[in-house]
Amino acid sequence: MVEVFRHDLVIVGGGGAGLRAAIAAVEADPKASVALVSKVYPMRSHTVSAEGGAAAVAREDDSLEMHFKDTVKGSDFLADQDVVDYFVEEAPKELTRLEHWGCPWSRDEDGRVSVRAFGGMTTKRTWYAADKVGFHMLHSLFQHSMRYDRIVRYDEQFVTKLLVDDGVVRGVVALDVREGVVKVYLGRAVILTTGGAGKCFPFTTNGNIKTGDGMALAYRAGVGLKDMEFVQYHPTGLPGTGILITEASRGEGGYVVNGEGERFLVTRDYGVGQKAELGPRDMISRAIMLEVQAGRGIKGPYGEYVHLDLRHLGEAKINERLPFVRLLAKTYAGVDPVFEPIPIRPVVHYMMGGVDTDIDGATSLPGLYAAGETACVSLNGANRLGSNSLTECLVFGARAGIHALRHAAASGAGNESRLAEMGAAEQARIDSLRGRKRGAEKIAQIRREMQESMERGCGVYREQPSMQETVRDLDRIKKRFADVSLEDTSKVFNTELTAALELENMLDVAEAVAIAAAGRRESRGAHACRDFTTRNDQEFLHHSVMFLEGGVPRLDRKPVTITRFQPEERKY
Amino acid sequence: MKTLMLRLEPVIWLLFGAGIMLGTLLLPGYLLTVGIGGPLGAFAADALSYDRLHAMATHPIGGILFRLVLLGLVALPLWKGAHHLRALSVDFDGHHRDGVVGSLLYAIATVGSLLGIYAVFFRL
Amino acid sequence: MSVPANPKAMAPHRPGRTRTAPPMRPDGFPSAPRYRTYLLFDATGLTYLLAGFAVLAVAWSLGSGPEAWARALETLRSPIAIAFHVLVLVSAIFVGVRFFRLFPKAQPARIGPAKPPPRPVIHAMLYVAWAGITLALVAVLGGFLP
Amino acid sequence: MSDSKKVRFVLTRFDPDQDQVPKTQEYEIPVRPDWKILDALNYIKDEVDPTLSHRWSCRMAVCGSCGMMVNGEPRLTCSTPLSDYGDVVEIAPLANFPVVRDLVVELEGFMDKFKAVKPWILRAKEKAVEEGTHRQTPDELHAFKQFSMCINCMLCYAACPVVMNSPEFLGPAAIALGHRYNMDSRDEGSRERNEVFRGEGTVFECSYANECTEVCPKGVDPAAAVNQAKLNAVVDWATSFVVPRGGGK
Ligand SMILES: Cc1cc2nc3c(=O)[nH]c(=O)nc-3n(C[C@H](O)[C@H](O)[C@H](O)COP(=O)(O)OP(=O)(O)OC[C@H]3O[C@@H](n4cnc5c(N)ncnc54)[C@H](O)[C@@H]3O)c2cc1C
Ligand code: SF4
Ligand code: F3S
Ligand code: FES
Repeated sequence: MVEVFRHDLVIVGGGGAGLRAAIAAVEADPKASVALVSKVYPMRSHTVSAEGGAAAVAREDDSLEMHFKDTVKGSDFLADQDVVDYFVEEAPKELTRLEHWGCPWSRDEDGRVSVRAFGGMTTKRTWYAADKVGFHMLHSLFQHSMRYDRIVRYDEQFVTKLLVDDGVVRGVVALDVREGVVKVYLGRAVILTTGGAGKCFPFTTNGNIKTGDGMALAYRAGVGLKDMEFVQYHPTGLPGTGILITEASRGEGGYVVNGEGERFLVTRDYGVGQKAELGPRDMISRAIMLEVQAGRGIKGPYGEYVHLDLRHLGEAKINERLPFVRLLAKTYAGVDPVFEPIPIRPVVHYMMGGVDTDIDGATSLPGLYAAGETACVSLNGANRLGSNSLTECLVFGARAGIHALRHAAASGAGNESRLAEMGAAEQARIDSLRGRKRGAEKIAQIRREMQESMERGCGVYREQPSMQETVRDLDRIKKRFADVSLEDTSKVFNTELTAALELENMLDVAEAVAIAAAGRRESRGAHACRDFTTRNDQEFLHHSVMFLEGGVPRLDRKPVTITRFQPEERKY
Repeated sequence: MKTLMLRLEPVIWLLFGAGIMLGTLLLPGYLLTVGIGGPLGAFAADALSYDRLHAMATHPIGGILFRLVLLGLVALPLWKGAHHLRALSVDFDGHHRDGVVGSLLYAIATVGSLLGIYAVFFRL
Repeated sequence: MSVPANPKAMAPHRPGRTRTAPPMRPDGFPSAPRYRTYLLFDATGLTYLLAGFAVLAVAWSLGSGPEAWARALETLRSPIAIAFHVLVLVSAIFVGVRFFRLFPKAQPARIGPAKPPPRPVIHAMLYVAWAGITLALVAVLGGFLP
Repeated sequence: MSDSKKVRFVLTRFDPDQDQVPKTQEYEIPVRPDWKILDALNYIKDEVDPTLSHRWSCRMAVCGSCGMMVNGEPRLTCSTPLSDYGDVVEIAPLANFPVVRDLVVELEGFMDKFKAVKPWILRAKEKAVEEGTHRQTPDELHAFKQFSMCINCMLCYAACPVVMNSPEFLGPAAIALGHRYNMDSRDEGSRERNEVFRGEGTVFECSYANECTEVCPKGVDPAAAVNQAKLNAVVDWATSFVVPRGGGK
């Protein structure tokens, strides 16, 4: 018998978006009960690693209109403008709420919350708590969520399946990692907030848990994945580990210099204009790649890199504003930024794409919602501006929470015995996967090959032949995955089993990325093609949406909502 | 017993804190004179004579201070000692005997302190 | 090899979900170097407790008249008494050095509206007070003051 | 990597499905000079023995998953350089915690303590969003900032000699967290929390071993928090006789 838990709302994921959704739901309805199902304890979610800040208009010299324009322009006009409007308006309220809940924002002398500059933003509007913003936001949210007993946490539960009955989502099935058995979480609505999928790539700022599970769950249930080709490369990752050096280090005045000590973003034309180091991420990442190609990089054991120079900021400022950056550089690159420049190179950072949702977080499948990095509500378009996504988790997490709860109130409970049966079937599937003996394939090997192929085909610069090659690779790798053998037969905390489930998810997500990328024959935002070097609004000013139909991926499209900011050349 | 100790914890901790702080501030001066220097003859012969000490103890103003310091030297180390020995017992023996050991130690410190008050304020 | 800790250490209030191995103490407790000063610190409880009673006896004798005091002075001169007092002195200095180092950070950064002085200042003040009180006692009891 | 250095890892293994008690298992693997301890564990997991279980995620010392005993000392494995150690490295699950499997420990006990200190802003009246943010000066922020840096890695619990003997003791990180809110100028809940602090898991059980602070990888200084909390709890207790509960406020 499978154990069944019943709640009004089931939230998958305990990161920024999941926690915010849960809090919004219980605050909106004093009787609502919410299950927060997460594969790690919430404070381990990768929101914890965000460093730089969260954007919201805060000062007199700023306006909602400016934030709107920056975001739309940053997105290379692929953002839905009604969504952006709602976002910029809610952003200050959400960050204020977080302040009331205890988030230790950095302060000006007069006691106001400080703001800093960020890439692609015309003025200072990024709220920060030194350079551990995600950490403080996540912990504030998590601790605040604890005051509500109606938010019931189920930690270390790996969701493996959405329960769909009669075309409506009724809950999820999760593997209790601790016990090795499957549990059924029934809710009259489900929100996916499982974060990004950076682990599809070999070199990423993302943690081990970011394997695109939510995207794969929705994809397999027939929901579209939108704008998957847009993978953000962050310009400043540490070579080797991919650990992020936050954009705030440029916001505070850091320089990017090549092997000849030249500030190439100023001296050469890479399209960032006056903004120089404060240009958007896609442009700076490309500039670095071109510098390295032109032979002006610096050779290291993990490939060529350039330098991020903070020395002129001085020790006091670095210690006050960027203490974590200093620690990371010392621990993981062996350099002290007070005295030496930090080696950096572009690194996979963020998925602009994700589960296709409308402005309420609703997907095409009744009862299924999504928010946070795993969703694509079309705020970020083809390129996300730094510090918009933490705020996005709050704004759209809250909205999804409230709307999902409304949906739950209006929909009945499903047929429980049928749902429990599906749970039992999932138990059988997982039991047969655990410790199963097949061919000679190993998880780590398959994962590595997938990651390397993704880097070759879907890197900073892309071109048709290599993208097609990656699509073919992935097809082959997926077939080999069916032949993988597992060794661990234990039921308790079997991380080989979860790694296999994660790999299965990543393969689906990676394939969606590669196919969507190959289908977009233009250059827009983070999707830069060598063979189609310009933006092509005639043919491609639309979202791409991937569907899985009978196991076969299909690429479709969807119009972009443009209200008042007509596409123009994106030049800074 | 354990609940009582728990409820009295703030008082015990204050006495312990005073012991570790004031006791440690006072002890070396006392030890260097009465405990070591005097017996070894480092000072004038009458420094620790009965008459001199008794005169100090009964001085109308200084006497109060003298007695208070003396009482501090009795009671404060007792509380510091009792509390730390209780901790030491938990370190090695765990918690199962803590109720007995703790109450016994605090009882010793209480009796010692009361005797100290009697000795300093009523017999001197 | 380490020794078991209290079997309930860090256990959940609810019954555990799978069988767990009982918690172990950190390697080498109590003899590991890391715990040595801490255990010594606790162990000074014994010297302090005895010292308290020793002072009680002295105070008692002083209240019992000149003959009793003379006998007390005699006892204080015995090698055992002197050795004991040296031991207490050593432990008091040990306690002082360790505790005065730890004390400043136990002052909340803000008690009510007032801000305490910076930690190094508190630290220095403690040593000044220690030396001052010791000197005063030596001056008075050593007969250097009338 | 054939000519590179080899290191022998002695790992604690425990599978409740099969083992009565934990045992050790040895792996000799080639290592790179810039590796952290965690890289070696992941190498073993990926290339040598996929049955090894350990928790990790961020690999940048901020998620708090990867605390283990390395040669008997509690360490964050993702930030501890392998080069600090010799040819043999012993890795065991965190001391003072029940062991779920291999290097994975039971966290539920900590989560109970974590919740017990009411780690959220308590106010007589919640501020409305329209009223904007609180004013908080950098000084007021400084009063608690350090104690808000805890990543819940549990190293302090593995080092504290009181935790190993006193199951009820709230312990360094949980007390530091409660104290963090008590010291926050936006919070008005210190009385409630001080009652918790004087309650069963009493802060007074701490005997100021300071080991929690010695091992804390994030400079939280939980020993300072715990001992400040004691003073506050006592002051609060004393003033409760002068200003009766529920009266003044
Ligand atoms: C290094 C780094 C720095 C960043 N810096 C910034 C910044 O400065 N500003 C900014 O705005 N953004 C930044 N970002 C981006 C931002 O942090 C993320 O987009 C955001 O935190 C995502 O939050 P989330 O709630 O969607 O997902 P996450 O925080 O990743 O949470 C995902 C949750 O889902 C759970 N989960 C996943 N799969 C499953 C499953 N199968 N079953 C059950 N649960 C599951 C996980 O346990 C976890 O709790 C940064 C990102 C990184 C990686
Ligand atoms: S106080 Fe330090 S050691 Fe303890 S859990 Fe927090 S970060 Fe880890
Ligand atoms: S180690 Fe333990 S005893 Fe106190 S000072 Fe830290 S909590
Ligand atoms: S892996 Fe996150 S702290 Fe080590």
